[in-house]
Amino acid sequence: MDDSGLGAAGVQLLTARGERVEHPDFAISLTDDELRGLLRDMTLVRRLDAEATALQRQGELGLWASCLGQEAAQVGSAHAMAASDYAFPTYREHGVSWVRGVPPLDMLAMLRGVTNGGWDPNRYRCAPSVIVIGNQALHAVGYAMGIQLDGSQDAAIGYFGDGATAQGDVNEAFVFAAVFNAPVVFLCQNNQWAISQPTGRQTRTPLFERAAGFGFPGIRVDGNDVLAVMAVTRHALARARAGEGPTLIEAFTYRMAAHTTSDDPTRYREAVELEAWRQRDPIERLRVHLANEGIVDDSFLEGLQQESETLGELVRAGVRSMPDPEPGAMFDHVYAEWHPEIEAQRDEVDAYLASFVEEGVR
Amino acid sequence: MDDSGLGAAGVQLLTARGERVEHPDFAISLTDDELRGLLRDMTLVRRLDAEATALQRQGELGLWASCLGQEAAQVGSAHAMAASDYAFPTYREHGVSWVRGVPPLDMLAMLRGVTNGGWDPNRYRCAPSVIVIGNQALHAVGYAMGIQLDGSQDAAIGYFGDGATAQGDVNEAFVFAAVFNAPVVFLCQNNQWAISQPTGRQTRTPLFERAAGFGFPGIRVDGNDVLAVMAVTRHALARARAGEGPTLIEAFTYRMAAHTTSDDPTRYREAVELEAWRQRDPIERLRVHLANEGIVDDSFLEGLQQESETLGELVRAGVRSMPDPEPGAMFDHVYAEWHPEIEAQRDEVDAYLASFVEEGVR
Amino acid sequence: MAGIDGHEPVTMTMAQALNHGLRRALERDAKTVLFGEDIGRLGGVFRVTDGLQKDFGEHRVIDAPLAESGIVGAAVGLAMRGYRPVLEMQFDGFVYPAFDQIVSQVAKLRRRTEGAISLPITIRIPYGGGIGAVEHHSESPEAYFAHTPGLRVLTPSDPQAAFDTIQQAIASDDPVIYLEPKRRYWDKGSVDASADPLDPAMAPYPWRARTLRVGSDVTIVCYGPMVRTCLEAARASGEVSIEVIDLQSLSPVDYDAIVASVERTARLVVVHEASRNAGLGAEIATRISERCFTMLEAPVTRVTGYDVPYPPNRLEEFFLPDLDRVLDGVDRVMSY
Amino acid sequence: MAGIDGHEPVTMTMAQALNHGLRRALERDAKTVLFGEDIGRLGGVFRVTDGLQKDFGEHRVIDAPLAESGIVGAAVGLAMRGYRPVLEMQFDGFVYPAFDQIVSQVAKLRRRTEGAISLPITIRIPYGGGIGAVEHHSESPEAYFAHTPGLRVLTPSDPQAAFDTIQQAIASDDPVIYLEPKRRYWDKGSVDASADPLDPAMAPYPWRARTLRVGSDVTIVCYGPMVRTCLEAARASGEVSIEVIDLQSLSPVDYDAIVASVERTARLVVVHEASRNAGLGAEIATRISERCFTMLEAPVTRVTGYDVPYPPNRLEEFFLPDLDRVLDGVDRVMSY
Ligand SMILES: Cc1ncc(C[n+]2csc(CCOP(=O)(O)OP(=O)(O)O)c2C)c(N)n1
Ligand SMILES: Cc1ncc(C[n+]2csc(CCOP(=O)(O)OP(=O)(O)O)c2C)c(N)n1
Ligand SMILES: [Mg+2]
Ligand SMILES: [Mg+2]
Repeated sequence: MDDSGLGAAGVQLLTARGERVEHPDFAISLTDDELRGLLRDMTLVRRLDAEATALQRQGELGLWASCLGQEAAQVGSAHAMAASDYAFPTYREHGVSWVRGVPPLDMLAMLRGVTNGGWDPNRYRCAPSVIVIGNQALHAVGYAMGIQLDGSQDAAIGYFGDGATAQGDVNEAFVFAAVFNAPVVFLCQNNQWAISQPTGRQTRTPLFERAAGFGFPGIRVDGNDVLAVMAVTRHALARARAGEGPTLIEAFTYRMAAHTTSDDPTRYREAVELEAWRQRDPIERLRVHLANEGIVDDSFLEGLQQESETLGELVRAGVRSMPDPEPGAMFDHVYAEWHPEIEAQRDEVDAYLASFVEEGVR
Repeated sequence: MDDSGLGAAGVQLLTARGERVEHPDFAISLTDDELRGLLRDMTLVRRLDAEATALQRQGELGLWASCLGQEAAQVGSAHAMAASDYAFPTYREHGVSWVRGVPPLDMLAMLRGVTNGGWDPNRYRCAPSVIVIGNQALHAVGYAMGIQLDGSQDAAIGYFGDGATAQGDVNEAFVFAAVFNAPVVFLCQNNQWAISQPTGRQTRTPLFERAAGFGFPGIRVDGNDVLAVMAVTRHALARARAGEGPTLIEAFTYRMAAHTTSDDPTRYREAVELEAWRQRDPIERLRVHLANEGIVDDSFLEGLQQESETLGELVRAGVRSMPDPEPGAMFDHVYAEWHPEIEAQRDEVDAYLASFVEEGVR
Repeated sequence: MAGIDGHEPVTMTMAQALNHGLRRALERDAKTVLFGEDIGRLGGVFRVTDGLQKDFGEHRVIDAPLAESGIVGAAVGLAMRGYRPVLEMQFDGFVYPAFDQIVSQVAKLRRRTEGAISLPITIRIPYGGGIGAVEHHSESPEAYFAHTPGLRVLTPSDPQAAFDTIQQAIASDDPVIYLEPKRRYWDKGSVDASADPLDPAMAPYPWRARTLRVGSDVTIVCYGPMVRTCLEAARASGEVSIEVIDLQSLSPVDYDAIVASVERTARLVVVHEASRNAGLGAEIATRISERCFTMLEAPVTRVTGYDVPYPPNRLEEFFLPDLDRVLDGVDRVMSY
Repeated sequence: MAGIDGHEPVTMTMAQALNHGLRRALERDAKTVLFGEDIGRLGGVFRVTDGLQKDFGEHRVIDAPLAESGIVGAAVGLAMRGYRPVLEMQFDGFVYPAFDQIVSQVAKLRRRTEGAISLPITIRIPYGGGIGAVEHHSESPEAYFAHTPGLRVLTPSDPQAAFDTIQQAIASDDPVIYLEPKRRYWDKGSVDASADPLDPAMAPYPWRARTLRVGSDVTIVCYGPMVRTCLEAARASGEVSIEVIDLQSLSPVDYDAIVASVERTARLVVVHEASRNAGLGAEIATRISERCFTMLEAPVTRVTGYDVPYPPNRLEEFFLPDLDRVLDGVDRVMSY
């Protein structure tokens, strides 16, 4: 477990070298198909991420927040969810929205600048990504309170980062979740950085330890180990469904890329750190494991490679041809009901733009 | 210790029956004068509190938030402070401002409605009482960061209630204090109620346990035991001065009165609870102890009684004759520097009021 | 409170009218839940929710931990799960910890999801001064919310309006900041509960202003706590004939109603308790100056609180517009 | 950046000018500390604090945990201990978690303590749109702060103003919301550092508007990011002679400067990016309509953002006033 940087408390089922290990409290047994599915999802998410990064460089996207290195934490936790559970992601959880079934172009639309959302949250039971750090933790709790009021067996997962744990909202989410015993899982991806700040600027203790003081369990898991993340999240979701309340999961992982495409991490972190984490790559370790076990072979991997290419092409072509919304779209859906000012301003813009057409200027 | 309702973790040095007990980690040794001083301060604070409550009923004060029952927590912690330390109280810490030397009429001025403050904070090193729940916890931390930047040996105490622990600001204060290792003590008076809500609506665990997850010690103390509160606060302040960072103290006590004079606690709590806590009265137990030890005698107690009467009279007369500010005072001190709008509006009010004088109407 | 469900109008306070309105909303829709600090056994510090937890249960009338951002943030999640949360902020000065959730989430989530998610959240806030309270208990934050696209802002001025509009606010699929003029909580008025305030015929009602007094010389636009003051001023004014319009909806504002009045009076006074600078009065003055430019006989005059923090209560009578100050404003537009 | 301390003006971007201004403030007063997210090694996401931690140390330029209420609340305590905190909010949309501390404490503590405690806190906020950013990164929150008594609000429009006014803001014993027009960070201009912006002769400067272009037909009042746009529009306008006033101070506003101009032009257009409803433009229009009632040839016209959440960036060109929309506003007041 030493190679994970996790500390003794961290749950691991697959070492960085791809060896399957057992844990006294957390077991998982997956079919070969399920295991291949995890590898496939992580691989495709990584490809999507790379493609989006490239598209941003080409000026096709305004920004991209890469999830490189965090695929296991995201794909593993999302795979633990039932279809009727609800995810509350941040801007970085592409692996979560992918597993929830959000179409890749819908995931990119916000970064393309054609919408502030991108998909129908209720269809995929995946909320739009929240940018204001910490806000969504409370949404997840409120949603879970609703589940409870419904007497349903669903659960909610609120995602956030290590930096977010400093925010009032996240701590209030802990308070509310505990007091109402809400069926919610807090999935904190500790990717070691909040832009330029190491986790040590947000906390003096391992983050998972924060939970006990609020009255619910906290668990640290190797966030680069998809099996462990899935096992631990399943366990936490089962607790939620059983009426045992919230759990905080600290998925110990690493942000391999810059914070976003606007960021320059060479200003604040050392290349050697990145190198150490490259040795703990979440995808490679699963590939090695599955290859060793004979669960994947070259033809599967080639097929996956092919599928990645296809996804890349689809994303490239799709983003490039994504139409800009009409100017009037900014007035749509601001209110559900009639609003005279909105209508008047919409007319104002229409008339103003029409005046150019008449003059043949635009 | 059973009689305190404290639980095994609570520090106690004086039982509810006034028996002196020892604690393995916390000792205190006070001179007879100091002990009499504690009894005197608690007694006078209680009198001030009763007088203010009566004045409110007579319509002389707009409101009063009684500290009845919390005298030990307040007087004991404030007595642990050095003169150069700085206190950040809420609206209920009359015992703290009293010990800091704030003149009683200054303490009542805000409730009289003649000011939103009442005293010069820097003179007594006691901030104005903060009403927005939790705000002042961050002020205490920031002040402590300043102490640290100065390289001084001072410390700050941030006071708040059990209800306040649910607020984002208090939790952010924990984060900042831990990360900067600030010389601050968080003194939470768990008086069992936040208006009508029992502590269980704010937390599922004993509040002192909250601290560990943020990376600093939390201690529960019998908040009705002035010796224990003083010992524990001294210890925490010593840690702060020694560069060991923050401490959370949960002073386990009880709000004997209504939340404020506007409140009606019969709507939400049972008389029997109040009765149980009456048995744990903080003043009576110290009086019994000091009488048993021969540290106070009847003449001392009679003198104290006399002093209480004098204080009561002073407060009554002082409040009744407290002058209303001039209308123009609302424009004073809004800004430190010249502000044309404020000056214009001040002139507007002056002219408007003068017009009545001319017309002889007002 | 017999008769509230019958056809006889009943006299009650605004606090009672709100209580009845909330009760109706709870009865109407099982997804309506009340959430706030001390709203259960205590019935709220103003007793507006008195008895509702007892009658509807702890899962319909939910006491919250002491954290306003938490309350509003959790309400967003409840709304996403299909609930219709009605929140209580204990006082005006305590809504600010929730400002981020209100501005960044409540106001924007519907637009963000292109209508896929509605947020039928009502945020009740007792607001304004005049009750001799301590600091943070007398704020008038309406301009902050009116300036925030995506929110609606309502304020009732009498028991009937309170009974009707609280139900309309809750039924609205938009988030509504519902400002309750706290010093009018104890004012009594007749409440006719026989008409259904959700009747489509009444539906646009809460976004419409009400002309409460007809006059020919000056129009006064006011809302919430100032309505009674302005009506009293209008009655007290001997020579000048004053028309009084109660906005009810502060965002959007029913400008057609104001314009129609100013077309007759040619003079406008806007009255509010909130500070003047960048307050709602400025917007109203600007809009009417635009639409009635050639008609106005005098600049639109504002009678408002000053640009200082709300003063200690012994000074509040000088801060708050009262009958005399309203009439002084009327004098100014008449003698311009 | 040689020569910044000499007597030769130097050409630099606004971000660089702010960096130099902060540097001067750090040199001038050992009690000045910078506090914010990612302001140290990273130099802030806009590099405004670039190099300052290296040169002044980690105790003068302090990286904060990710919590804005914490940053502002701690700054209140630092100020009470005698420090002069200069805070950075990373983007406009992230100041709202600190709104409570700003409105309830920063704005009110001096008045509360009757002057015993001053809060010389400067809150720097990169604001406004036009950089193709994602949601919450293009907000214009100035009206919220202008409506809050106890705060001052400043915004520079070019590098020289940035260099001067950031120092004046920091030196002020009042809390200042210092709004940095982020899309102008990269605009270059000449900065003359030879005059001391704290010279008493310049002292009231930051609360004064600047007339940047003299004209006779219409006055345009603008500030921050819109100043360049309005100057371009004024230059592009063939027939109409346009006067351009840069407010600089949004609270208080230098109305004398506007009135003096409108007395000559009789026409006023106010331009801002922020949403229109209850925005700053309304206050300016109202005040000028009051003071210039008989002089105005046309109602004051506003050219502003719309009353919708800031749109996704592919639409921002339609939301933001540009040269054409400013000229359209000018046309409207000219042809009224
Ligand atoms: C309230 C708020 N403040 C600041 C920001 C700017 N910001 C965006 S991401 C980020 C760091 C977040 O760190 P973490 O929570 O660890 O998540 P990560 O980006 O590492 O996934 C910051 C400061 C924001 N989005 N919201
Ligand atoms: C932000 C905020 N929300 C609500 C209130 C109203 N309020 C005043 S005191 C109080 C209860 C506080 O409880 P606690 O923190 O336990 O302190 P106590 O009054 O018991 O001393 C509430 C809800 C407030 N002052 N501030
Ligand atoms: Mg992170
Ligand atoms: Mg309490």
